[in-house]
Amino acid sequence: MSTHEGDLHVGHQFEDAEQQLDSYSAGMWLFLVTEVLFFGGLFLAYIIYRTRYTEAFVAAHHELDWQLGGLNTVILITSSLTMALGVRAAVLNRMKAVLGWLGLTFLCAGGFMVVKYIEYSAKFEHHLFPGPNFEFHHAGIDPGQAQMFFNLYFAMTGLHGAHVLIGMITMIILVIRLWVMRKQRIDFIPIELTGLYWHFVDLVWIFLFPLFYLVGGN
Amino acid sequence: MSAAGVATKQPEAVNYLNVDNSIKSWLLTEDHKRIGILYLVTISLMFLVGGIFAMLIRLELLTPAGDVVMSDTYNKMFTMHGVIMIFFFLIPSIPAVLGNFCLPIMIGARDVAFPRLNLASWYVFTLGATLGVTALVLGGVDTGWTFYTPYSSSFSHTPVIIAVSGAFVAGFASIFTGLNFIVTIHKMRAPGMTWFRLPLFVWGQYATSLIMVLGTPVIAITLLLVAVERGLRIGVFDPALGGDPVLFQHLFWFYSHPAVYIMILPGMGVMSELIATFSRKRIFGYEFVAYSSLAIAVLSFVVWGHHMFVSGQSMYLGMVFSVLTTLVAIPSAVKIFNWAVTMHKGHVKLDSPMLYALSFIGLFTIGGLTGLFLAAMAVDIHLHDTYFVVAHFHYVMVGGAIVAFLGALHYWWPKMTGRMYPEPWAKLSALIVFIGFNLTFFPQFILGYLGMPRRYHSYPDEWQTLNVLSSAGASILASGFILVAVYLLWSLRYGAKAPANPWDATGLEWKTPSPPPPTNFTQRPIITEEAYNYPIVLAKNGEPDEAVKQEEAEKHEHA
Amino acid sequence: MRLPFANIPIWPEGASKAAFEMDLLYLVIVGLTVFFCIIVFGLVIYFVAKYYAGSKADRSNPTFHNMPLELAWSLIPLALGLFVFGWAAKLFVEMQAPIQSENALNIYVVGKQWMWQMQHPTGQRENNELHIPVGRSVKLTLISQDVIHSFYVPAFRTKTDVVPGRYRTLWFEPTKVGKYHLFCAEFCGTKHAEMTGWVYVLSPEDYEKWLQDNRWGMGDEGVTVAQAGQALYEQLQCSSCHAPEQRIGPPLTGLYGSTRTLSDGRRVVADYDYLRQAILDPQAVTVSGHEPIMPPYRGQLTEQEVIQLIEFIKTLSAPEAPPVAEAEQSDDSGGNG
Amino acid sequence: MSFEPAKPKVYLLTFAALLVLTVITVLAAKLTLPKIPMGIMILDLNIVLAMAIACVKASLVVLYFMHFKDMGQVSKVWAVAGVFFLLVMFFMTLGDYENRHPEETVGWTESGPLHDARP
Repeated sequence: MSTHEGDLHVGHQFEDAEQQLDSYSAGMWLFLVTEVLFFGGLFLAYIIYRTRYTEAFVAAHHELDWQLGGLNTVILITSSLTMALGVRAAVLNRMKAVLGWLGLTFLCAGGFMVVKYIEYSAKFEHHLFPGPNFEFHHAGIDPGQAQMFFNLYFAMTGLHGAHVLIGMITMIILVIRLWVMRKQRIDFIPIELTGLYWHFVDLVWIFLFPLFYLVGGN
Repeated sequence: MSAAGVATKQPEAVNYLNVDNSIKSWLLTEDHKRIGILYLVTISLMFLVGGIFAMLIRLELLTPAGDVVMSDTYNKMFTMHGVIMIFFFLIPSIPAVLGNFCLPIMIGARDVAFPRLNLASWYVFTLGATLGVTALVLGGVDTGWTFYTPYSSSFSHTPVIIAVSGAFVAGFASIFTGLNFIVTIHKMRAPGMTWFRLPLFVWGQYATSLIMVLGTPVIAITLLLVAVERGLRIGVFDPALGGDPVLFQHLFWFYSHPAVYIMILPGMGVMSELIATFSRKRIFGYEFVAYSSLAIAVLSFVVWGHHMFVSGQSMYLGMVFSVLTTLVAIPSAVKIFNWAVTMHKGHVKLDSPMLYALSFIGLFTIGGLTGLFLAAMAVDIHLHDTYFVVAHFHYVMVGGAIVAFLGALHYWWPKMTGRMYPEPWAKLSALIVFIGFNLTFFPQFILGYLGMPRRYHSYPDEWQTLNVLSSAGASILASGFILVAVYLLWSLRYGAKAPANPWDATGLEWKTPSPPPPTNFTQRPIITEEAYNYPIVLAKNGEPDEAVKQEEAEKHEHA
Repeated sequence: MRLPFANIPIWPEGASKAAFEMDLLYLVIVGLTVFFCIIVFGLVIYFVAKYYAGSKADRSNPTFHNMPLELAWSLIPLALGLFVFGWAAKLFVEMQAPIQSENALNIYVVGKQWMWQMQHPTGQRENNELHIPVGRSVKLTLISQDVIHSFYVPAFRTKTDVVPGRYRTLWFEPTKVGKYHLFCAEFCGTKHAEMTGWVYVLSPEDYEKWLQDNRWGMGDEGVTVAQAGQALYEQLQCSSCHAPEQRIGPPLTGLYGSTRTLSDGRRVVADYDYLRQAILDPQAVTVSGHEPIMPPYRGQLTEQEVIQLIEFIKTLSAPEAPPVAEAEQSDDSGGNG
Repeated sequence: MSFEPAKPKVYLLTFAALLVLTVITVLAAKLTLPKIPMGIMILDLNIVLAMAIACVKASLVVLYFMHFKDMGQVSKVWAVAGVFFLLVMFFMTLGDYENRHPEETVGWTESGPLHDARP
């Protein structure tokens, strides 16, 4: 894309657009690395309790609806596709396409949150939210251990949901920014960075889905 | 800070300080130098608060009975001392103040890669510090800075959530700084500035950033889990909720042991600068010193279990951690010996930064070697959670990190403010700090082996003499710090104007005026020589060589 | 030990076998520390003095690299460090690995904010004080009722964290009659500094006398820990499911120390932690082939009562001469998963 | 590092592969694979399989959606370092839980080095 670089705004600290793009890209990847370790602490807790409270985890996961989880997986994968196509359009400087793909991605993200809301409210209704109101009756299962499953479920999907929300806010800001600067060449760096972030959000869900909805076994 | 423009009549060149004096220009600045100054102001305030607590602790321990304050108050005092000093002073001290100020200049860049993120980091840090102070105003937290569960999550009656959020938020400031430095060092180096021409301070900062970026997220999620466990009773650590409290210790120390190196690695970087400058000689074994920083950073991630030898952790895992901890001895020994040997055939000058550097070598040697006692599993059974540990980490944190910070502050003060500080007072302060520090903490090694547990509000009578010595030392140490603050502030207004290169040092930061212009350099530097390229003498006659002759000639001229 | 010229203690009393070994190792590391400090300080002072700017020292041909030298000061500290590691790890294993001597005196310790409760096998109880005989191995089984504590006796050079939710063991062999400090070394709240006490090491005769003088702790009939457990076993009507003729719960005889297969396929050794969980959260460790119907006792028993029950179950393991008289038939069953 | 975006076909193929793998994950969960006890933990092969599939999916996302090939050297090294330290954290901590009960594995019987057997 070197042909277009001259048109892009280059920050005062950078020598040229290439250095700027390199720096932003490296910065975003580093940020994603910190995110990996951020979620990592929770995954470690999951591994430890999953291996210690195996039966309770198997029993508790039947309370989750794997079909809704699967639906959300498909939604997020789709949004990753639309985001990738959006980034592509941005690099090729196709304004309408960018807006369209970003809009679709935003809709998918919204759909994901709606499904999440349905799931969460069902858990609250069935007293499956951990805490004093928690109730879990299943022969042979210690409710305390089942509660640990829901502790981790809410902690991990909640944190992931927060990331989806942040992604949605970022997309709104992106679209506004695009609109304000619609006369200029598209500055694709912010879109590219948002894309990386969004794929990471998808990636986390790819692990969360089998860990919570498909615990498997009997 | 605007004092720089007051004292002289002749028009001054535009520099980063006088370019715009409005409050707004400071609060919205994206200049890495100004952000460094903002950090300096914030952490100095936090150091003052943490220091007051330290003095109160030593006051209480003057007598064996818990008679000055209530035991709850004492518990809050040592907790707030630890939380403030570690999260709000030591971790940002050298990286965020001097790293921010010097690093871009040292690599010949106009700024860091992400100036706005840099400013955001200061705001986030200030928010975290504010939360920490809020917890203090609300009565203080009494968990110890380690926030061990289930005490912190289920039993304490103090505003733990606020203190934990403070540390959580400040963690993001740390991540932002680390991320910024890594990208800056990779992508923003001036032409010709190869990796092995980088000043060793930059290598130290790079290694530090590695820990900041890879470690901090883990403590963030851990503290978040503690807050959630406390607030919502959704937990993974409290045994009453089916959790395992030792898991908290694993997650906590996975960050908090490397965090020790966040504090000491930049200090080691500073040492390399000071020793080279004041010996007028290239650092001995540059590559070894550079790689040893990275080695320390990487090893720091695989030794955390040495904090947990008696916690109920598996004995075999303990052995793995113990042997890995022993490996840290290599890069540390490499650094110490290389610094010492750098002075060989150099021109050693004992200016105040060098006095701090020599203090550092002495104190860090003791601090590091006493670490061997604690890494040795059997001895740690006895020493764990005693004053021996307290003495050991103060030798590393105060004797290492803070002494290095003071050395660095004196070294770069002329560059940062454009003013010289009064050298005799600075030498005196270095001496007072050294004496006061040893008197404070050396008796604590003895107390530790005698068996005095840490975090004790009262203690058996027979240990009073050693505690009195320690408290006496603490007041000497405090007067040393106060002296530094007084003459540095004095110098802002009355200090002599600093030349561009007061120490006759190499390094890009000394090739630009003091204070530097807003964009650091008038034109982009191109680097053609190695770091620390001081003149080498080849004559064998034992006479003073060229450099010394030249210096003496200059002195005569001045006279 | 005190400094000769001032009333300053510099060395703690040592009163266990481990103390001597540890002091030796400690002194060796002190020696290494002093050795390296002398080298480093000596080098620094020498170089500063000799190469002070303006001095007439020979500065020709300075070196900046010296691979053999670099390797020497990397590898020598490493070798010494590994030597210290090996020695310390060996001593650690010797001190921490649990003793399985029949002759050891088993004492149960419960830590809670802010006191230590000791329970002797013969039933004597004491708070913040521990009376033990000299020259006999003492094995402590420790658990916390609330937060993490740490049981620390400097004179024995030993300590262990006392964690809620699981048993820890600590053992030592006192070698010297005397009165020694007991501390809580892990911060545990308001009165952490007051969670201290004394360990009294008595001569065997004095210990016997102490045991006799303190029978008050055992109630009228002289109840041992296991007997107290048996009383509890009957009071809680455990036998209504666990008595052999009921054929509901798994048999308790020979349970302690045996390997159990759980319904989720795990094979675990029925040790203290297992039995504690089996009583408090029985459904978490249902034994294969049994219905998970036992009610959990979490929150209904104190840690001391749990210990008493476990001690009772433990006596059922002994094939001959069970110390508790009648509930002791070999076909006695019960227990929980 | 200016990057050349891939053809839409690449993205669509990746998308299709991800969907297929999602279906495979769901089906794999129906299998009952053995559970291997390890210390106080249980290694469930179902979860191992599920994680293996998830890793393949994650690699597809990183390789194609996040166009790994255009990623700078720095990012590559750091991404690997991040995963490495994550695994260090996992395995060293799990090593603790794996070996928590020393009673079962070692123990001094009648005469240990610090303990004399007495009648």
